[in-house]
Amino acid sequence: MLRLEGIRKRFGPVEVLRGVDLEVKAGEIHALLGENGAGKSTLMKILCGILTPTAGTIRINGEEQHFADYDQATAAGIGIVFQEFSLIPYLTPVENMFLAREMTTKLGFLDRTAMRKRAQEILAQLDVDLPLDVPVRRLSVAEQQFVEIAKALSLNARILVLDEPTATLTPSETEHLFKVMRELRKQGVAIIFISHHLEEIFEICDRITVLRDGEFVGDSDVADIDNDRLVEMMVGRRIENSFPPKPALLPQAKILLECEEVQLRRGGPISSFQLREGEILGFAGLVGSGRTETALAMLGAYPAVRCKVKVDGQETRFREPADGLAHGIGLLPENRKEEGLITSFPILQNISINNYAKYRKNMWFIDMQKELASSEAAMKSVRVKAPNSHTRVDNLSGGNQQKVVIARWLNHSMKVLIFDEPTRGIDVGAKSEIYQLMRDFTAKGDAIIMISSELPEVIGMSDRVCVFRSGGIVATVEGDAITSEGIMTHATTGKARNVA
Amino acid sequence: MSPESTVASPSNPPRSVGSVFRKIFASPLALPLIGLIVVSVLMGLASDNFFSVSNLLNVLRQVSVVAILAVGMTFVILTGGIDLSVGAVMALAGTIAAGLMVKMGMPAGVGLLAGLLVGLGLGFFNGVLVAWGRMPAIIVTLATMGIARGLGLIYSGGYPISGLPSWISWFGVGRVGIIPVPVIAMALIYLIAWVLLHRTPFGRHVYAIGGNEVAAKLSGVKTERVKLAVYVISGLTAALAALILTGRLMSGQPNAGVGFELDAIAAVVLGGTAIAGGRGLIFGTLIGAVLLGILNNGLNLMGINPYLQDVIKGFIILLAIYIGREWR
Amino acid sequence: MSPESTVASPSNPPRSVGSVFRKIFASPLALPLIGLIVVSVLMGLASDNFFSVSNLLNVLRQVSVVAILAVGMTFVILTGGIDLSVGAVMALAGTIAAGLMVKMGMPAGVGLLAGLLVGLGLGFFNGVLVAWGRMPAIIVTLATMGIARGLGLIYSGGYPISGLPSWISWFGVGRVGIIPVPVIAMALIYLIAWVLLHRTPFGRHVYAIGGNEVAAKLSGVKTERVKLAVYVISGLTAALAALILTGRLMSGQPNAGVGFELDAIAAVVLGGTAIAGGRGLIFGTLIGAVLLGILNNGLNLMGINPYLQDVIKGFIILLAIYIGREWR
Amino acid sequence: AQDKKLKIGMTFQELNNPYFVSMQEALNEAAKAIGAEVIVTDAGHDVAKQISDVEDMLQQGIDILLLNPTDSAGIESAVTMAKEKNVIVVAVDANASGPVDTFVGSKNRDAGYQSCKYMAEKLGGKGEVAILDGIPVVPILERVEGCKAALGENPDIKLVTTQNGRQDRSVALGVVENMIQSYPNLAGIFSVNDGGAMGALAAIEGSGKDIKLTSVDGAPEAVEAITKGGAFIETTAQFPRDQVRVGLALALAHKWGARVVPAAVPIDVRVVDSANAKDFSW
Ligand SMILES: Nc1ncnc2c1ncn2[C@@H]1O[C@H](COP(=O)(O)OP(=O)(O)OP(=O)(O)O)[C@@H](O)[C@H]1O
Ligand SMILES: Nc1ncnc2c1ncn2[C@@H]1O[C@H](COP(=O)(O)OP(=O)(O)OP(=O)(O)O)[C@@H](O)[C@H]1O
Ligand SMILES: [Mg+2]
Ligand SMILES: [Mg+2]
Repeated sequence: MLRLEGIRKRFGPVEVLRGVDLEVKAGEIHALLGENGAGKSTLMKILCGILTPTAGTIRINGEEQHFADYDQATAAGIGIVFQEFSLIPYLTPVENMFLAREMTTKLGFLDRTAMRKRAQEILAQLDVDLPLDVPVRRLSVAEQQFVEIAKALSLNARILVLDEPTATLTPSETEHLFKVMRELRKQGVAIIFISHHLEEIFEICDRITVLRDGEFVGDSDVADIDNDRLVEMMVGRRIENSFPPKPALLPQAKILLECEEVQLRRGGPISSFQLREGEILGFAGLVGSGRTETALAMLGAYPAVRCKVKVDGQETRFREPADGLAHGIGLLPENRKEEGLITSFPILQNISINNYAKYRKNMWFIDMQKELASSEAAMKSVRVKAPNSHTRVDNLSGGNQQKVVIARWLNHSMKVLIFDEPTRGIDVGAKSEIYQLMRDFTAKGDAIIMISSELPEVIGMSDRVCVFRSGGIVATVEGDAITSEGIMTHATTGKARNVA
Repeated sequence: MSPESTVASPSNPPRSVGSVFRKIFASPLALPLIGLIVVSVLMGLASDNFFSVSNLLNVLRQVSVVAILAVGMTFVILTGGIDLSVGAVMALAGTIAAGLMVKMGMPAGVGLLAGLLVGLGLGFFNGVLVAWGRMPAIIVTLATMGIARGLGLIYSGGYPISGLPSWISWFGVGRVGIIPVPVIAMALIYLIAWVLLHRTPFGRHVYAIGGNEVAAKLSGVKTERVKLAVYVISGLTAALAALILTGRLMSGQPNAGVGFELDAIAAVVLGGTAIAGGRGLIFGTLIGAVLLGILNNGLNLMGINPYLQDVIKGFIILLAIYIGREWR
Repeated sequence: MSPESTVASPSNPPRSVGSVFRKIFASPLALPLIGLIVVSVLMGLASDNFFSVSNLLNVLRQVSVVAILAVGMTFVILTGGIDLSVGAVMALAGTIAAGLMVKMGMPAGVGLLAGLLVGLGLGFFNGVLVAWGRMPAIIVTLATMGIARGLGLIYSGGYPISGLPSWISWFGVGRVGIIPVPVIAMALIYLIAWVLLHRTPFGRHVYAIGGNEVAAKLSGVKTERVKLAVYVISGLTAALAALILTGRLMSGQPNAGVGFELDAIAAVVLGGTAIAGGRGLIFGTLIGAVLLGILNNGLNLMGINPYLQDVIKGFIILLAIYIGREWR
Repeated sequence: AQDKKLKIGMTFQELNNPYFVSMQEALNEAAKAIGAEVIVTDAGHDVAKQISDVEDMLQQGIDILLLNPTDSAGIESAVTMAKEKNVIVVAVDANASGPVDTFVGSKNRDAGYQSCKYMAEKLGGKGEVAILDGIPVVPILERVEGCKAALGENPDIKLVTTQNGRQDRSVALGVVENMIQSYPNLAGIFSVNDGGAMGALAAIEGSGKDIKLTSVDGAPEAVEAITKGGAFIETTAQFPRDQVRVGLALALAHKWGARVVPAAVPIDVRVVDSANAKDFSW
């Protein structure tokens, strides 16, 4: 149905795609795989007419196509859900879904009832229940993700591209998405699916194509390949057990950070937890269970009703993240583009932005040599794929952007790091390196709070896990009790709350 | 913008009397409206004449010119742009229209048409440079402001152009029943603007561009065309304002409307529209313009020292924005 | 902002003559500089007097006031804000300083100090409202503009305040060697600003806030304080500009500097700073200010009709921005 | 500047006001008659720009500077600079501080006085009146002073308010509309210039009230309105063309070496009302 042949793309001096082929059949779910920066998103943008290839051809049903813009691609039956959200924050889901293809009455006015009806149909088809009258910025990330998908489907796309849709979803939501994808496959839609979660590939995909450094490495039926082989194709080497071993927890470990009485909303649950030196404390729960808000509230970046924090036994009040920084507590936000990166800065300054105490010279000035050396070391330690440290971050692939923000914090001498979805969008190879770096960090006696929606990651990395439900911690599990059943039970018992 | 501002909202509000009230209060119009009411009451207490029908109509008539300029400005600001040229474009349109009628002896219709074309033309010029030229709106329209003022002075030789046919004054001082014509014109223009913004795809696209231009473009919005259109609309409303101003002054004034762009911007922002674009309501702008007009009128009525008026006006604007800032 | 405009930056530039040239050309300063050179050459061709040393120093001296205002404006715009009050703050600072010396007979030092405090105070006022009050900068500083003008007029009763000690004129018309004092002051202020922006953490934070305020805040930048600081800096440079202006005018002028805020903004944007913040260079602003000064001076030297000057200036600004727009 | 053609520079406080435009016209005619070159600049009410304009003219090597200062005190350094270059400086319409050779200007206090005296007479010496003020520069402030003096001679006339119309027709219109709302018994308005008066006239006509309006300048539009009859009853005319002619003549006298040129030449003003408006023009 769809054939891409010999696609090449260069940005200035850098060639990021070097002759990639891709063939997708109708009614097939085709995985596109590769490390961060391999060129997956770029290839998809070319398919959708957003970028023009330097060379190569696109054929749909045998016919060669040249898309000048996204409009022409959608006319040819292509729909895409971008890696970075492309919703208008202040418009409602319905308005977003029909943006630029509004239904109108004969007089040219908006036909709002018709659009609403059609939106409800599509959402019903997806089996998703969303509030339709609030601006999308008030929806949870998962809800926004489904709006994106519904928007792509509203085009009656025959070829649907999903660029890392599951990166922001919890397992149950992912499951839900898969149900939808299977349904679409039945209807003969060709789906190109990008994900760094390999188990998902085996669960849902029919075929795979692997890219490495902008080159076509190979393709295969999923049935003919196993996990190790897949990783080898992507990374070019074998990756052993991806989670580093958990060290034994010292019973007499000092308490670095203690949170007593966090209440997010008036009348909401009150939670408390302790963070001990040398440990990784996982925050698990469904999307919207309040993990991110609790973390932000501790740092004074979210107006909680109540929030009592003790650092090293001393009661402390953080009014803003800068106060946390002063006490050695740093936050890796969950949304790198909006909350993490200074997009106008090169990599170098993104890493050094909050660390000038370390590069001070003559009291007030920046020691630029030290800044460069130290930041480049940090950049290397997380393996950011970029020409050099002066590269602008908005030219990086999604995963590499995430690594830059991680490097910022690892380069700091922090006592406590709060990592919110640290491996979102990170490829398998780099993931295990980041896990290792996290363990190296805690090995020095420092501690990490890891908020994650990936259950295997929570289980594999956490020494203890706080499980959140509807705005507060409902249970803290430890040691052998950290199992997926255990966590999921705590996260969902009582009023089961499924966003999607 | 800040992390705190992203608080969960009530989804699917339950219907009850309290909630209807809450819903009114939750409308972005609520705070500008409260500001308007508070200021009006203060003015009414301070000056007996304030609440007379004749004075309220007087305020509305005075407000009409800036309020009409502010319609175009609202469109522009909703897309995340700004138009500093509106005052100068208005002056040029009025001058050319008057000049054609008086100096060149053309029929009045030709003059009025030429005035409209001047507005459209300069709006088009701004729009092309901002949309396709990708130049910052603030500087493009600043340059246009200088150009339009210069052209007006060249055309008129620095003299105001008077001697217009007397029926032109109908646009400025005429009445239908007791309602002044400028007030009717203003109401009509606001209605049309509301329909455009909330009942047509074009309006959606205006909001979308202000919300996230890249995303809007990716979704297939013809962002350049929409941006062009908002500047053209702004030029058009400037020309319509010129018509009313010409009727009020009965002459073409190349130096009229100095600083009106700032008043129009203030009206838009007081009305709750985010200066970064994407959010705001056209009737908020009307409220903002009336609020400014009431301030001018009330302080005048009280006979406050004119120097002190500027100071008081500044503080009241700050207060109004402070109260309403949650919506921004 | 568009996807295409994000071109890769040169990776590890190889050292060669061509590449050095390319590197100069790739600097964001290149285009404003080219604009400056082109306009200068044009002016030189059109007027014999243009390239004399005395005229060039003359231009720099004329430019100094706006150029100094534009320093503070650059800081503010880099954070994504704007300061419309600079002209009015300058006027008020000069008026108060002169008033204290002349009307109240205070020592000159007290007067000058009071002028600086006025600038700092109003900058602080703006900064607090923008940073902690979370109010839009454009409207806060617009209100401050009205307040400052009103206060100046109230204080002076509308009359300019003259009768200053004659040595004050040194700040405006004095020379060190052949270099006018205002030019030296301007150079010093630009140097300090450059050091602040590019050699201190504070400068990095200014750029970071303009680039992504939320991210800067979450990573531990005290965004409120930094924002406060840039408005205070803007108030301070306005007060310094007032000192030079007072020296030039030998009087406190409550009406001085009307519209200077727009000139300062034009200088900043002509110099290549993005109006949305996050990108720009302080020396670009200097180039922008000089470019504006050369336009005024050259058009005067050519004896162009003053009305036409506005028009020509508008078009040249547009041209300069158009050429330089890639950097925005 | 090889040929010894006389260069005359004139800097105006503003050039979008018929008053100054007619000065400029008179200057051009006169200069043509004597074969001199003219350079004109427009300060737009900005002293700093006016100083720059003068500096630029000095770069061009002018011989005579006709200075219409937007602010008397502020322009001093420009005067000094011009004198350092041996340029003859004649202030026109408003005086300037510093070593000005000669000042030629209207009797502004007189103008205000006569306008308000005329109004007081027409009001029969009683009633509420208002002043429509303008940009605070010396000539304007003097007119207000003169007006207040004339009004003060009439104990039954009450000055109820002074508001600022910024000498701008559109601003004045709104301000006067508000005045009329707040002082329903208003019987007279004095505007500091004809620009503001035209706005006031529109407001008065719009209100349909019987309010008498006087002003200063003698601008063509104002004269026309007075001829027509109606609310606008008087403007105390100045003679902008004559100011320039006299100023240029005195400058030339200096140039030719005259030593006893008067330091100040006050130019008379004249009451223009419906009786003599037909025959008056600048
Ligand atoms: N506009 C651009 N200019 C320069 N380089 C770019 C640009 N866009 C992408 N690149 C580069 O192209 C390469 C491929 O990026 P792409 O986003 O396609 O990666 P990806 O495979 O989607 O990675 P990820 O898994 O991290 O999302 C990266 O090295 C990136 O830095
Ligand atoms: N921008 C926002 N505006 C309003 N409400 C929001 C916003 N983002 C999230 N919420 C709501 O706040 C609640 C908690 O969200 P939060 O992001 O803290 O959850 P979380 O447990 O961290 O989930 P995750 O990080 O997986 O999205 C949810 O009900 C969610 O719908
Ligand atoms: Mg990608
Ligand atoms: Mg979260």
